[in-house]
Amino acid sequence: MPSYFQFVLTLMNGLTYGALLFAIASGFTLVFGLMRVLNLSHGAIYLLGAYVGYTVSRTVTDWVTAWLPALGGVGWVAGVCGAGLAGALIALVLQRLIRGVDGELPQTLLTLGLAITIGDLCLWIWGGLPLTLEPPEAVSQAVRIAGIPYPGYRVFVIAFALFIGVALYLLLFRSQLGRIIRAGVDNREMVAATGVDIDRLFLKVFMLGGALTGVSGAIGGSYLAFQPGTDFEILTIALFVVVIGGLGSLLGSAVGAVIVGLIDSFGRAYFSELSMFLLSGTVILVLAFRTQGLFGRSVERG
Amino acid sequence: MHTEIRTSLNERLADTARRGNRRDVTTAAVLMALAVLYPLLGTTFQLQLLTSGLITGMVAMSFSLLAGFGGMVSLAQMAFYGMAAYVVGIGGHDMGLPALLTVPLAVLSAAVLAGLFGLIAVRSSGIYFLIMTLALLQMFFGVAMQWQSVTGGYNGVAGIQAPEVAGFSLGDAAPLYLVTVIVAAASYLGLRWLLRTPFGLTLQGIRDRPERMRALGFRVQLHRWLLMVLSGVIAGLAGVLGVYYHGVVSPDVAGLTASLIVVLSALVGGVSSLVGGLIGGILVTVLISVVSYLMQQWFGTSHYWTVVGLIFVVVVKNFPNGIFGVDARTRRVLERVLTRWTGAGSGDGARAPAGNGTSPQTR
Amino acid sequence: GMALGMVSSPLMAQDKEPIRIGVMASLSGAFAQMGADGVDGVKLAVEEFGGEINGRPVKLFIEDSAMDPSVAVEKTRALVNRDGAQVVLGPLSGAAGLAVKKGAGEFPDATIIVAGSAAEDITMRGVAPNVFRTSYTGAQPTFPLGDYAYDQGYRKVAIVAEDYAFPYAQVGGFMKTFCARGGSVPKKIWVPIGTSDYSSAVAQIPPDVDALFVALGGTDAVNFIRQMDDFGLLDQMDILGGTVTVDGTQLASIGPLMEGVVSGSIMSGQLENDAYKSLDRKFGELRGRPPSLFVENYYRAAKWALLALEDVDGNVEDQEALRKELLQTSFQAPGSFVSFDRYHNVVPDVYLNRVEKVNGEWRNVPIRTYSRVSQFWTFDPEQYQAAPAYDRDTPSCP
Amino acid sequence: MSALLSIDDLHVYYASAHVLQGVSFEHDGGVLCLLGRNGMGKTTLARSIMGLVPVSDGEVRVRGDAVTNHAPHRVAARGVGYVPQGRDIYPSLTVDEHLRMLAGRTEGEWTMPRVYELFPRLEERRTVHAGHLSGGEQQMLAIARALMTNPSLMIMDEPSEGLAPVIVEPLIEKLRTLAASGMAILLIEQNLRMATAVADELLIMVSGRLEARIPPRELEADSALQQQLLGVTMND
Amino acid sequence: MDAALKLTGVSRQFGGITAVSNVHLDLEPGERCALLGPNGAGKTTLFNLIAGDIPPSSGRIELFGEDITRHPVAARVWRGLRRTYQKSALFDNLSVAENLFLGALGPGGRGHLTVGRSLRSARARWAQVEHTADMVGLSGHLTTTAAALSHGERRQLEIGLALGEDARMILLDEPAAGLSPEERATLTGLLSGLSRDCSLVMIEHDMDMALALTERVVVLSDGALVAEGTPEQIVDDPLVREVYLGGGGEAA
Ligand SMILES: Nc1ncnc2c1ncn2[C@@H]1O[C@H](COP(=O)(O)OP(=O)(O)OP(=O)(O)O)[C@@H](O)[C@H]1O
Ligand SMILES: Nc1ncnc2c1ncn2[C@@H]1O[C@H](COP(=O)(O)OP(=O)(O)OP(=O)(O)O)[C@@H](O)[C@H]1O
Ligand SMILES: [Mg+2]
Ligand SMILES: [Mg+2]
Repeated sequence: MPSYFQFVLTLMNGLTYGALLFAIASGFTLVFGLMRVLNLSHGAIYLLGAYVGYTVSRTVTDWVTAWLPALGGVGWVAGVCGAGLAGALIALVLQRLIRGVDGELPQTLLTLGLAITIGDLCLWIWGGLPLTLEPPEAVSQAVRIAGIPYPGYRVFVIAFALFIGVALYLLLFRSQLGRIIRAGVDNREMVAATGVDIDRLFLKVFMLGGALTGVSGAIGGSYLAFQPGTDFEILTIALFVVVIGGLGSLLGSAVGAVIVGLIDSFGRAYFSELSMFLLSGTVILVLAFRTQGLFGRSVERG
Repeated sequence: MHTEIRTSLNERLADTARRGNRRDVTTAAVLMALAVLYPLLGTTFQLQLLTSGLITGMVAMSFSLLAGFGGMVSLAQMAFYGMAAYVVGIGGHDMGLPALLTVPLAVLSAAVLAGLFGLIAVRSSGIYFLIMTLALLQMFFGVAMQWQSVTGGYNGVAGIQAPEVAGFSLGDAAPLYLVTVIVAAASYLGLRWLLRTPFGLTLQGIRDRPERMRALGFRVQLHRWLLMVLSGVIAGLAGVLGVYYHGVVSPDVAGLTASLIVVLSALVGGVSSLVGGLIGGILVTVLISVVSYLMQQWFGTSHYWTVVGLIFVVVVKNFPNGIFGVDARTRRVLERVLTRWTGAGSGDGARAPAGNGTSPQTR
Repeated sequence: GMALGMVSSPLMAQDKEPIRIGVMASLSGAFAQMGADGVDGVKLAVEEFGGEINGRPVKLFIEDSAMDPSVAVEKTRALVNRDGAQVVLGPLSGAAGLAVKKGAGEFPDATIIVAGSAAEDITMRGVAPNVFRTSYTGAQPTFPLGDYAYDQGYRKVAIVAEDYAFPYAQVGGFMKTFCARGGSVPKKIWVPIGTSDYSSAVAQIPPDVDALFVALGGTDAVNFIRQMDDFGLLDQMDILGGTVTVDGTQLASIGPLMEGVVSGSIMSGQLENDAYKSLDRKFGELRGRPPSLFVENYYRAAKWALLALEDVDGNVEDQEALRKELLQTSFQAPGSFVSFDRYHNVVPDVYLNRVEKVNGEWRNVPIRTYSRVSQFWTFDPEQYQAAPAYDRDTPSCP
Repeated sequence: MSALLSIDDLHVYYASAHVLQGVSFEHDGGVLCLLGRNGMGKTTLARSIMGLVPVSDGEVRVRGDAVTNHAPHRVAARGVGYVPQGRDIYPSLTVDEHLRMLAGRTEGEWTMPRVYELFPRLEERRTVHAGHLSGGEQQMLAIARALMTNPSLMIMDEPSEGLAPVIVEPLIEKLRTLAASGMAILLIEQNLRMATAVADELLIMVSGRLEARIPPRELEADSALQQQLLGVTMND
Repeated sequence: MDAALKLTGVSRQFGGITAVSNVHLDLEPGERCALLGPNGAGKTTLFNLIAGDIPPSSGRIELFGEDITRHPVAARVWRGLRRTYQKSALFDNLSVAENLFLGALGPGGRGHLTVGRSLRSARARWAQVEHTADMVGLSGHLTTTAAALSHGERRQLEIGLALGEDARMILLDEPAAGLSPEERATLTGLLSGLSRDCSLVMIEHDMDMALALTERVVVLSDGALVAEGTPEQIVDDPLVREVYLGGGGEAA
C-alpha cells in the first residue's frame, strides 16, 4: 500500500511540477522564437514576478480584508496580475535595450547583465528570506485523486498550464495574428514589406511573454518558496525543458516539461543518490540522439 | 584590370606573416617586460588580483576560442578547469605526488575530459550545444559533489601546497604571477600561430556553414572535436594555475558564478579576439573587486552585483562585440584602409572576422 | 587604475592608527540573508565598544565570500593584503571556512575568527595557531538532540537532510547519541541542496517512524514543511529540527506550521540573560525581528575579538599576545557563557528549542539546556578524531 | 498630378561604399525595367525604395508623398508590393499560410483562388512548408505573396530567376495584363528576353548611376548600344 | 571503362510525395549533360542524392565504378565530386579570397586535419584562389566579405567554390541564375573551357546556355525521367515542349 501511495503521489507530483515548468518554459519559447535570443533574464523575471506578486497580494489582502473579509482571495489575484504587469514591464525594458544591438552573443550578454541586476535588486528590496504567496482557500482545498488526498492548488496549477498551452496554441497556430508572428520570426523584413508593423506586434508579443513569465512566478511562488538564487535555478530548468522538447516548439515544451517533471519527481523518489545526474543526464541523452530536441525540426532545406 | 590586387595576394601573405611575426614579438616583449617589472611596482594584493584575472582570462580565452572560431558557445570550460584543479589537488595533496607528475597529468586529464565531452557535444550546434555543455558542466558538478571518497564532496580538497620553481614557491604572489603571465602569453601566442595557419580558416568556415564545409570535403566533426580538446588544454592550464593560486578546489568551480564570470569576461573582451579573453578576464575580475569594495566603502552596501550588471548592460550597448571585437562596420572601414595601403585585406588570422559574434547569418 | 590606486600599504603601528577588522560573510545568492544578519551582528558589537579600543578606532572591511571556498580565500587576501585587516571574522560556509583554515599559514599577521563555518576540521585534526572558531561544529548542537529524542520515547527516527557536509555532521551528531542509546534510523532521505519540490521526499517517509529529523536550511526547510502540510502529513508526525532548520528566518515565514518542532542550537529565541536581552532589543530596533543565529554568531565573534583586544590594550600588532588572550577570554555571549577549548573551538551551552507563540510572535523557546557542550560531546577527543568523518552512510543504525 | 513613383537624386552607402550615386527617375504606370550587370546597385535601389536600407541623401516619393527612410510597412501601406531577390519566403509557414496571412488585408482583384489559378503548382503544394519547396516554387510563392497585397506599384527583383520557361511565359502575359489594367511595375531583370518582352521602357544602371532610359525596341535594334550598356550583344 | 556516374533505379520520397522516382542514368567521363525539367520536377533533389546530402529511398549510385550510395558527403568529394547549390551557401563572414581558399583547401586535403599545414604549403593554393576568382569574374572583390556581395556576385562565388584542379565531376545547380548577360557569357566561356577530364551535369533554365554547352539532355518531370537525347532532339520533342518549354513555340 505505501508503495502504491508513493507511486501515485510521485506521478502526480511529476505532472504538477511539469505543468508549472510548462508555464515557465512557454514564455521562454515565445520570447526565444521572436527574438532568436536566449533570454537569460527569464529566471529573473520569474523571481521578480514572485516578489511583486507577494507584495501586491499582501498589501491588497490587508486592505481588502479590512473592508470585506470574505474577499480575501482577491489579494492573491491582484498579486498574480501585478506579477504579470511587472514581467511585461521588464520585457519592455529588455526590448528597448536589445534594439539596436546586433548579434546573438551581445544580446544574450545584455539579458545576462539585466538578470544579474534584477536578481540583486530583488535581494536589495525584499531581503534574502524565503517567501511564498498565500493562494486563496478556494483553490487550496485538498482533492482526492485515485483515493489519495492531493493538494488542490497543485491541481489548479495543472489547469493553469493547460489553459496557457491551449491559449498559446490558438494564438500562434489558429489565428491570423499567429501566422504573422511566425512569418515575422522567419523573416521580419519581408513581413514589414507586406505592410505589417512587425516591430509593434513583436513588442506586444514580447511583453506577453514577459507577463506570462511574471504570472508563472506568482503562481509557482504560491507553492514553491522563492529567494535569491531561485532565478538561475528556474532559468536552468527552463532551458533544459525547452531544449529537450526542441526550441520553438510549443508541443515540445509541453512534452519536455512533463518529462523533466516526471524525471525529477521519480528520480528524487526512487534514485535519490542519482537525482543530481538525472536531469542533466536526460538532456545529454536526448540531445545525443536527437540533436534538435524531441520535436525540434528544421523546415529549411539544407 | 585588377592586376595590382591580384599580384598583391601572395605579397600580402608574406607581408602579414612578417608583420604578424613582428607584432607577436612586440606583444611578447611587452608582456614579458610587464611581467618582470610588475613585482617591483605592485603590492601583493594587486599581483594576486591580476593573477586571478589572468587565470580567469585564460578560461575566457578558451571560451572565445570555441565560440569565436568554432561557433560553439560552451559553458563547460570551468569543468575542464576544475578537472585539472582536482587532479592537482587529489594527486598532489591527497596522494602526495610531485608537481612534475601532477601538472602534466592535470592538463592531460582536462584534455581527455574535453575530448569525452566533445564526443557527445560536437554533434549538436548553436543553443543545443550550449545547453549540452551546461548539462555536462552540471554532471561534472554532480560527480565532484557526490564522489566524496575521492573529491572530498562539498568541501573539496583544501590546503593544496604550490610547488617550488627555481627556488621560489608558487604559493607566493610574485612568482605565481610571473608564471601565470608566461603561461598565458605562451598560450595566446601558440593559439595565435595555430589560427593563422589554414586550420584557423577551416574552423571559421565550419563555424559559418558546417554543411558547406562538409560538401567541400572537410571533416567537420573532427575539427570541432579537436578545437574542443584544445580549449580543454587551455582551460586545464588555467586550472593548474588556479588551484595553486587558491590552494583549494571544490565543486563551486563548476558553479554558476564561476562560469558566469568566464562568460562575462569573454564577451566583454570580445569573443572574436583571443587577447580579448585575457584582457576581459582581468577587467571583469578587477571590476567586480573594485565595485564591491567601493559599494562597501561609499554606500555601506554589499549589493555590488546590481552595479556590475548595469555596467555590463552599458558596455554591451556601446561595444556590442566586446572591447576587442571589431564589429562589422569598423572591419569594413579597416579593410578599405588596408586595401588602399597594401592592396590587401585583413590578414589577421587571430581575429575571427565574425561581424555578429557567432551568428552565421549576417543579414 | 582605481583598484590599484586605493590600496594602502600596511603601516607600522602608530597611535590612533585604526584597528582593522575584516568581515567575511555570504552576501549574495541563496544565503545572502544569513550573511547580512552576520554583518549586522558585527556592527552591533563594535557599536557596543563605542567603535574604538583603547583610543584606536575600529574600522570594518566587509566582503562577500559567496559560499565559495575559492572566493573566501581571495577575499581573505583582499582583507589582509589590501585592507590591512589584522583580525578577520568569518566566513560562513563550511567549505569556505575549511579552505581559509588550511591556507591560514599565508596570513601570519592576521587572526581569523571563524564565525559561522561548522566544518569540524577547522578545529580538529590539526589546529592552526591563528584560527579560532566561535560558532559551533556541525555535530555540536545535535548531540543533545539525539539524547532528547530517546528520552521522548522515540525509537525509530527517519531523516530528511540536504546532501552535503554540514547536514552530514548534524545528522551524525544526532545519530551518535541516539543510536548509542538504542534508537534506530531506518531511512535517511538525502536531497540535493536547493530542492524546490519536496513532494517526492515526502512520499518516501516511512509511515511507521516515531519522528522525523529534518536537517534542511533556508528555502529548503520552508518548502519541505509547507509541502508536508500540503499533503496533510505535518500533523501526523513529530518533527525534530537541525540547527538552521528552525531559525528565526524560517519562523518569520512559516511560523504556524513549525509549531511544536524541537531543534538543537547554540541559540534560542527566548533567553533570560542580559546579553541576550540587549541583543534582542538592539537588533529588534534595527530590523524589527528577533536576532537570528547568524546575528548572534557574528556578534559573538566580534565581541570575543574586541574583548581580547581590550585586554591587550588595543595592541593588535602583537598577534601572539592577542591570540593568547583570545584563548583565555571567556564571557557571557547572548547565546550562553562561552570559552575556548584547547583546539580553539568554542564550548557553549546547547539548547533544545520548541517553536511556540510568544506575545504574538513565533519564537524558539528553550525547553532543555545542556551546558558546556564540547565539540567532542562526551567522547574521548583522540578517539573521536580518529573515527571516520561523517558522510551519507556514516554513522549508520538502521 | 504627381507620378506614382518618383526618385530624386538618391544616394545610398554601405559603410563607406557609395553604391547609389544620385539616381533619379519617375515611373507612372506600365512596366519599367531596370537592367544592369551584377553588383551595379539594382537591388539596393529596390530596397531603398522599400525602406529596407537607409538612404543618405535624396528623396523617394510615392504619389507625391515623401516616404524616404520610412519603415517598410508604411511604404507597403501606400500600395507598394515587393518581390525580393532571393525569394525570402517564410520557411516555417505552409504555402497556404503565406497567402492566408495576407488575405483580406487589402481590397483588390488578387485573392487566394486567383493566385492559385496563376500558379497551379502552388495549389498542388499548398500544405507544404515553404522551406521544403523547390527553388522555382519558392519564387512563385514570392510573386504570389506580393500579388496578395494588391499593390498599385509592384517592385519585382528578378522574378523570373529559377523559373522554368513553361512558367515564365504565362508570367509575362500576366504582367502585361496587369500593367494594362493600371498597375505600375518596376521590374529588375537579367533575363533579356523577358525584359524586352514585357517592358515599356528600359532603365540601364551602371555603377550606381542610371545611364540610359530607352524603349526596348531601340536597344534590340542597336547592337553597338547593347555592347556598350550590357557588355554583350543579344542575338549572336 | 567505368561510367563516371551511374544511377540505377534511384528514388526519393518526402512523406507522401515522390520527388525522384526510379531514375536510371549513365554518364561517360568527360560528358556534358543538361538536366532539365519544370519547377519541382526533382532536379535539385537528384543532385542532393548524388552528392549525399540526403540518402535515397531506394536505388544505387555509382561514381567512377564505385558504389557510393552510403558514402558520407565528404567521402564523395574526395573522389572528385563537386557541386554548387541553387541557393548560394557561402561563408558570409569570410572574404571572397578566403571563401575560395577553403574551396581549394578542402578537397585537396582529402578531409585530413588542416592543423599541421602551414601557411607556406598553402601558398600554392592562394595562387589557385586568384586564378579561380579571375575565372568567375570576382578578382576585383577578393577582399570583400561574402555577406557584402550582391546576389549575382554571390552566384559567381558559389560557382567558384566548386571549381578545382582535381574535380572530376561537377554538378551545377542553375549556375546562370541571377547572372547578368555579360556574366553569363563569361560563365559559358569558363564552362566550355573546362578540361575534358571532368564531367559536367548542369541544371539550367536558360535554354540558350544549357543547349549550347551540352551534348546530352535529360528531362525530368514529376520526379521521373521523361526524355533523353541530344539538344536538337529534345527541343523538338513534343512532350518536352508541353511540360517544360511551354506551348509558345520556339525554345531558343
Ligand atoms: N525536404 C523536403 N520535404 C518535402 N518536400 C520536398 C523536400 N525537398 C524537396 N521536396 C519537394 O520535392 C519536389 C522536387 O524538388 P526539387 O527541389 O528537386 O525541384 P527542382 O526540380 O530542383 O525544381 P526547381 O527548378 O524549381 O529548382 C518539390 O515539389 C519539393 O517541394
Ligand atoms: N550588405 C552589403 N554590405 C556592403 N556592400 C553591399 C551590401 N550589399 C550589396 N553591397 C554592394 O553594393 C553593390 C550593389 O549591390 P546590389 O545588390 O544592389 O547589386 P545588384 O545590381 O542588385 O546586383 P545583382 O544583379 O548581382 O543582384 C555591390 O557591389 C555589392 O557588393
Ligand atoms: Mg540584385
Ligand atoms: Mg532546383
